[in-house]
Amino acid sequence: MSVTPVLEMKNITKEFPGVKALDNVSLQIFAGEVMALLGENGAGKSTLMKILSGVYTKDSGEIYYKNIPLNVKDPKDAQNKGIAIIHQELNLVPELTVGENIYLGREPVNIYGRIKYREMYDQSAKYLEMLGEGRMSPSAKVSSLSVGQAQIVEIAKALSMDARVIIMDEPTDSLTDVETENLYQVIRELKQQGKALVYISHKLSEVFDICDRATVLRDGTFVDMKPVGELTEESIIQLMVGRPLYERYPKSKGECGEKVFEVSGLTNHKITDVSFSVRRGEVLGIAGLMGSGRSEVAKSIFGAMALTKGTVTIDGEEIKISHPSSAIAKGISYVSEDRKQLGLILDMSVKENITLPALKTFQKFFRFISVDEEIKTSEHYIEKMSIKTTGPMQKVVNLSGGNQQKVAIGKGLVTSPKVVILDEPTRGVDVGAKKEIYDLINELKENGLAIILISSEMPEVMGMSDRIIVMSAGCVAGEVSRADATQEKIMTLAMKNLTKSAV
Amino acid sequence: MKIDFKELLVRFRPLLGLIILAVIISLINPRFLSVNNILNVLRQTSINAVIAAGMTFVILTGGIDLSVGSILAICGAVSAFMIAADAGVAVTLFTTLSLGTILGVLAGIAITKGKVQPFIATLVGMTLLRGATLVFTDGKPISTGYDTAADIYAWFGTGYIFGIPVPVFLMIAVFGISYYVLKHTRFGRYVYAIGGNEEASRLSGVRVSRVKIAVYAISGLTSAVAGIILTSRLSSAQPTAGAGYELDAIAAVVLGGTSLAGGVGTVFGTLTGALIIGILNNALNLMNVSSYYQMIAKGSVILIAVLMDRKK
Amino acid sequence: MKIDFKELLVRFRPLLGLIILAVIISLINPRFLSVNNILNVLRQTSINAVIAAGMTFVILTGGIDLSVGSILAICGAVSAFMIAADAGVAVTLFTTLSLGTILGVLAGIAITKGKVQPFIATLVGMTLLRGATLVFTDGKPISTGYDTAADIYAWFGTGYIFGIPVPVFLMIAVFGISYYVLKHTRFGRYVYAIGGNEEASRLSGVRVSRVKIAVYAISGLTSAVAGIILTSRLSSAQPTAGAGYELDAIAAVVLGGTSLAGGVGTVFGTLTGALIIGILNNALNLMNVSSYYQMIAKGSVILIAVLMDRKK
Amino acid sequence: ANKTVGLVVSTLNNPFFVTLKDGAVEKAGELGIDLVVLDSQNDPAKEIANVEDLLSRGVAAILINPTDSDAVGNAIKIANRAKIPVVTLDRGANRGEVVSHIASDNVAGGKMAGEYIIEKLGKKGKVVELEGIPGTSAARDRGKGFNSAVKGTGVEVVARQTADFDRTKGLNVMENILQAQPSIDAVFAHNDEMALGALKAIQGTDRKIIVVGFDATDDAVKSVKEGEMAATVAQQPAFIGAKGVEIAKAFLEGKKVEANVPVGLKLITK
Ligand SMILES: Nc1ncnc2c1ncn2[C@@H]1O[C@H](COP(=O)(O)OP(=O)(O)OP(=O)(O)O)[C@@H](O)[C@H]1O
Ligand SMILES: Nc1ncnc2c1ncn2[C@@H]1O[C@H](COP(=O)(O)OP(=O)(O)OP(=O)(O)O)[C@@H](O)[C@H]1O
Ligand SMILES: [Mg+2]
Ligand SMILES: [Mg+2]
Repeated sequence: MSVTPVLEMKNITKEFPGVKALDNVSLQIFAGEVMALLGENGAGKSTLMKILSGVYTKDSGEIYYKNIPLNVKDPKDAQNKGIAIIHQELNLVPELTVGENIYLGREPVNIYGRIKYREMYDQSAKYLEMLGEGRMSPSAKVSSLSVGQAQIVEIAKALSMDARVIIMDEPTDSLTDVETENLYQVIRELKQQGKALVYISHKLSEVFDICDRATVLRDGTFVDMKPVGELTEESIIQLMVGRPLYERYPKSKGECGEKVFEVSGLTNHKITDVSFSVRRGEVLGIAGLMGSGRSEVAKSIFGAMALTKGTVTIDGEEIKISHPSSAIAKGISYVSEDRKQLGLILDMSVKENITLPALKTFQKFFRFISVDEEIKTSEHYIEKMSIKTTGPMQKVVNLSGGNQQKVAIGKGLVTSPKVVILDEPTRGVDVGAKKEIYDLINELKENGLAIILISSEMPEVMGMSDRIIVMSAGCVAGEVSRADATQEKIMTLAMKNLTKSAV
Repeated sequence: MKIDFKELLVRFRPLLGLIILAVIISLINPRFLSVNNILNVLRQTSINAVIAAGMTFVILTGGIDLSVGSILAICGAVSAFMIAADAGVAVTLFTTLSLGTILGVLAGIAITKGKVQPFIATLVGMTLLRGATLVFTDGKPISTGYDTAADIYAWFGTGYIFGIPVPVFLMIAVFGISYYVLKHTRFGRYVYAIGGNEEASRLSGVRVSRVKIAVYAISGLTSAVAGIILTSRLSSAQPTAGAGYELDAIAAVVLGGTSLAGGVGTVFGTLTGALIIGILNNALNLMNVSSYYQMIAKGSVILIAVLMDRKK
Repeated sequence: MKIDFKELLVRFRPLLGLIILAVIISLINPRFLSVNNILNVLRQTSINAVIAAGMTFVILTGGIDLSVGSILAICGAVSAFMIAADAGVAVTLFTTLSLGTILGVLAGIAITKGKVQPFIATLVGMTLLRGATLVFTDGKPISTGYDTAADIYAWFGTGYIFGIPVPVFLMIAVFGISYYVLKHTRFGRYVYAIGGNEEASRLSGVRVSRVKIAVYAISGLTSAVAGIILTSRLSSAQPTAGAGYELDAIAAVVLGGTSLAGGVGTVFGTLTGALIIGILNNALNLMNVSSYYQMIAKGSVILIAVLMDRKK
Repeated sequence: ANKTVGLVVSTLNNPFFVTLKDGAVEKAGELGIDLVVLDSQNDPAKEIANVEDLLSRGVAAILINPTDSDAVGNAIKIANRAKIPVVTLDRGANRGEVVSHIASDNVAGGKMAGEYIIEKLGKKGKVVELEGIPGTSAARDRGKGFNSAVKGTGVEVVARQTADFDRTKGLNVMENILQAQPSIDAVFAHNDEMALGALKAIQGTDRKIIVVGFDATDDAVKSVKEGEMAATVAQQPAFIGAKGVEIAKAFLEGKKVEANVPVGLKLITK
């Protein structure tokens, strides 16, 4: 283990209008090591890394590379100086191919300035192979990929830069365990090669799997830096939150009631013959690999995707859903996995986002929308989910990722639904907030809602669900109860259809 | 709630620009500030302002409407024809306003159901309707005639209520209603939401297609109102009326701080923008600036205004 | 790599539309297919096509350029003036092309550094430059004169190479180069990338501002080329030349399947789009369709073509 | 067999040229000639394309109402090369060969209007000139004639503004000028559309101002008869169109035709 850091950020301060995102923060990164960067949502992790990669400029502080002052002007400059970053939010050009995205800004050209496509695609294939995605074609358009696959492309892109410092901001956010394991493999290799890595994650187990040291931030300030060996999950949480947290997956004592929601034979070009039912006060988990069609099931139920066959029944009554608005009217709500594209209207305020699906209920005389009631309602959700915001009027775009996620969930509840579909509800959410969301799920359960929980985080599905169905290649591969659920059982089911037909 | 001065400044920057412009002009030419001239400017602005009010709805959803000038022309021609044919003022107004609305609805349908880009759908609308107007009028102006109905009709463009020109009243009414709808109703909120993120709006249960058709209908309606004001001001409808008005209306909307990407802006800003353009036209005439230099002056002022607005 | 027929069909749908159109027209009027008339159509299309080639770059980045007609006019005026003043053909061409490019660069700077929306920046450019052209020409056409230089200059618009009109050659050259640049160079990739996701491109290290300035420069350059062809065809530069050309160019780009949102489209499609418009103009003339109905016919065909293109 | 003759009109968005076309169409009907009418939309590039298309289509003669005397040159040369006779209407051509030119003189018309105003005002007073679309030949020539008439007299042009040949703009611009100029005695507008707009603006005040227009469109003539507008310069567009067709026919039949047919200008007053 080297003692002097390759790269050091000292006393970095950054202020946004109304928020001091970073206050005198320092960070050291070592060659051949992975530095975990930890902290609650909005602690300033991404901001710090965006400064290092030239996206933001710092207000004050210094950066040193091997003790030499380093000045990063813009993203291109950061690349030239050997700093690569995988951003928290996907940053790909959907209309370009996988290979073009990986090499965007660094295309290999011949002496006439002509792009060498062959070389570009061959190289891209190599990096995809390394990440266990050898099946993905480098000439496929990124718009045809699922979120998880796109994330792999982002990782491949960072790898292809052959940088000395690689920053990964929640890289496994939308990956399942298989891909995560592949990523670990790659990270180990990079360590071998003497690269320095920064790893941001809210999945604490990953810190112990792959990181060597951890730096913890809280509210934009530096808290501590320690070798991972000296840490436990509890002590990390203690550092992050400032108090201990018990029970990662709180068990609810609620009893399941009668069947309220049932789908049968749902079929379209993405899913085949999907049937299941949910009871009042039940959490039905849906597990599966990336691209297994879980989100498609949710969207099909919600009227956002056309069905060729199948029925949806709520309270024993078969209903016709042609548009999300009719789903909402029938008491179904859906919290999308992609809060940025599908969940939120970023330029609108927290208040306007939360009340949007239920605006009808805020109408008073002359169809006048009552702002007072809107504020009251949104403050209720802000408080209930501890959304870190300056108030209901703050624009969602200025919230940290985790807090945006909470707003998206609030939006799903405001219509007082009977059935809630949560698609990756804790994606990008810190441990504390996760706990709050789990508590919320339990509260909903006790209130008699039927909940469908789609999640790629195995412990989460297993910890929170009463029953789990597993999807594989667009079909329901099987069902396991909470008591029987083990990681192996679920994985076996998830892989079931893959051997028969390649996805 | 605490007042956010920065936010307030951003909000009223177009207004600030308007005030600065007015002060400079009145220093150069004191006649500018006479009551008569101010009413004059307001009356002249009314046509562009009314169109721009409808355009604001469209642009807020992230669309654009290039057909406003042609809708104005055909509505004007139809209304002049009907007045001249003694169809009665009420029937004429109703028919004309309906026509404008329906034409807007058709554009909206082409855009939502036909999935044609708004720029193209309304560009085609602009060409088609101009052709239709020329066919309808045979390329010649249609006079409203000289009877009582024509006089009553002329009131909408030339009359006064308490010393204030009727078109100015109409403009205020259009903006008052637009403000209320955008600010305080569900529909208004949806307009902003669609401009902000169409897909997320759909998933929040917003009937995106309906709202979009409605905004083009509104734009068609305001164009028809403008067509009535214009035809009534002249007691005659020109087949070439309204050519190029789309650019003035869009300029007013953008000068008012509304983003062409949609989602952000106010109808109040649009009114300010329309007034800036109206004042500019008036002032250049008052100062007798030669027509070649007028274009340069107008371009420069708009550029400065927009640049000021973009500065952080 | 396996061939994707669906993809191929989408790719060549504009071409298919063109072919269908040509077949229908030649059935109605066999004269349409005469060699002379085809050369005729190509020559007439060249001006719009050349402008549309540059416009394709701009639109691919998600921008728009409304100033092309005014750049054409001022470049035409300057080149006619220089030829008449015996500045020599080479010097004139160089100056004119540089002028167009520089004007494009200025628009690009206003858009990237000044953060003015492209629609507005180029709308202002359109007005300013039209004013400047009128001032420069004093509102009068400038004849290139009657000497040898004027004759050489006239060759660019009226001459032939191996029986093919020079403007057609120029058009082919512009499209050939554009195709290569967009398809095979880094710059071309960046144009698509910026249109697809500007923020992602920036974060990938693409110098977004530079690329954007370059596309407006290209659009200025092609407008200058079009200005030279036009002025040389007429041996005279009109102060009002090019008015409204931006809409034809944009229509050509969109008919060719390029999305106004940016990121998707080809310059080959644009050529097809320009030919559709050119053929339409020619055919309507050959068939003696009255000019009012021409607008209606043109609007309808464009609408049908776009609707066909939108269908899955 | 019927001969086909082409007519290329500078614009059909202006009543004056619509009347010119109507005159030609009517005459062609009488004489049994197929007339193909194309509209140049005030764009010389469209004009040259129109001529090319007519040649492609095959016509025996071309009547052309140029958008601009300079710019039409190459279009006429193309017709010359194809050995198709050309007759210019209303505006002449500075290049190329034409068998006949039929026109009333815009410069002379402007002068006529100017002289009328001078006389009406008793050689002293303040006038406003409303100009046509900047850069068009009609705007240039009419302005030139008018200004040559008033130059050196006691009649002063106090405001000179463009209203783009448009009635609405004529109204707005005149309203603004009325605010700026405390005393105005007369208005000369480059066409009747602007004159009628200006008239509306004046009618909104209680000021007495003479309005003189150009073109003698139906609306304008009616207005003159009603005693609203003072005068308008008539160019007899229908006659120009009809005469063009006659001359083309005569030429094709091998008869000798006049190279220059001046069409009288008439000042229409009450
Ligand atoms: N562009 C911005 N404008 C204003 N405030 C911002 C901006 N970006 C971030 N912030 C604020 O800065 C703080 C730190 O945000 P940052 O994204 O760095 O958090 P994070 O630690 O990455 O959180 P998460 O785990 O949720 O991703 C937050 O309070 C956030 O609201
Ligand atoms: N826009 C798209 N175009 C084409 N195919 C897509 C698109 N989005 C997703 N797919 C494909 O649809 C299938 C299901 O994807 P989806 O993202 O719904 O899966 P998922 O089970 O929800 O996985 P994830 O955990 O990644 O969300 C995959 O084969 C994916 O590649
Ligand atoms: Mg973050
Ligand atoms: Mg999913």
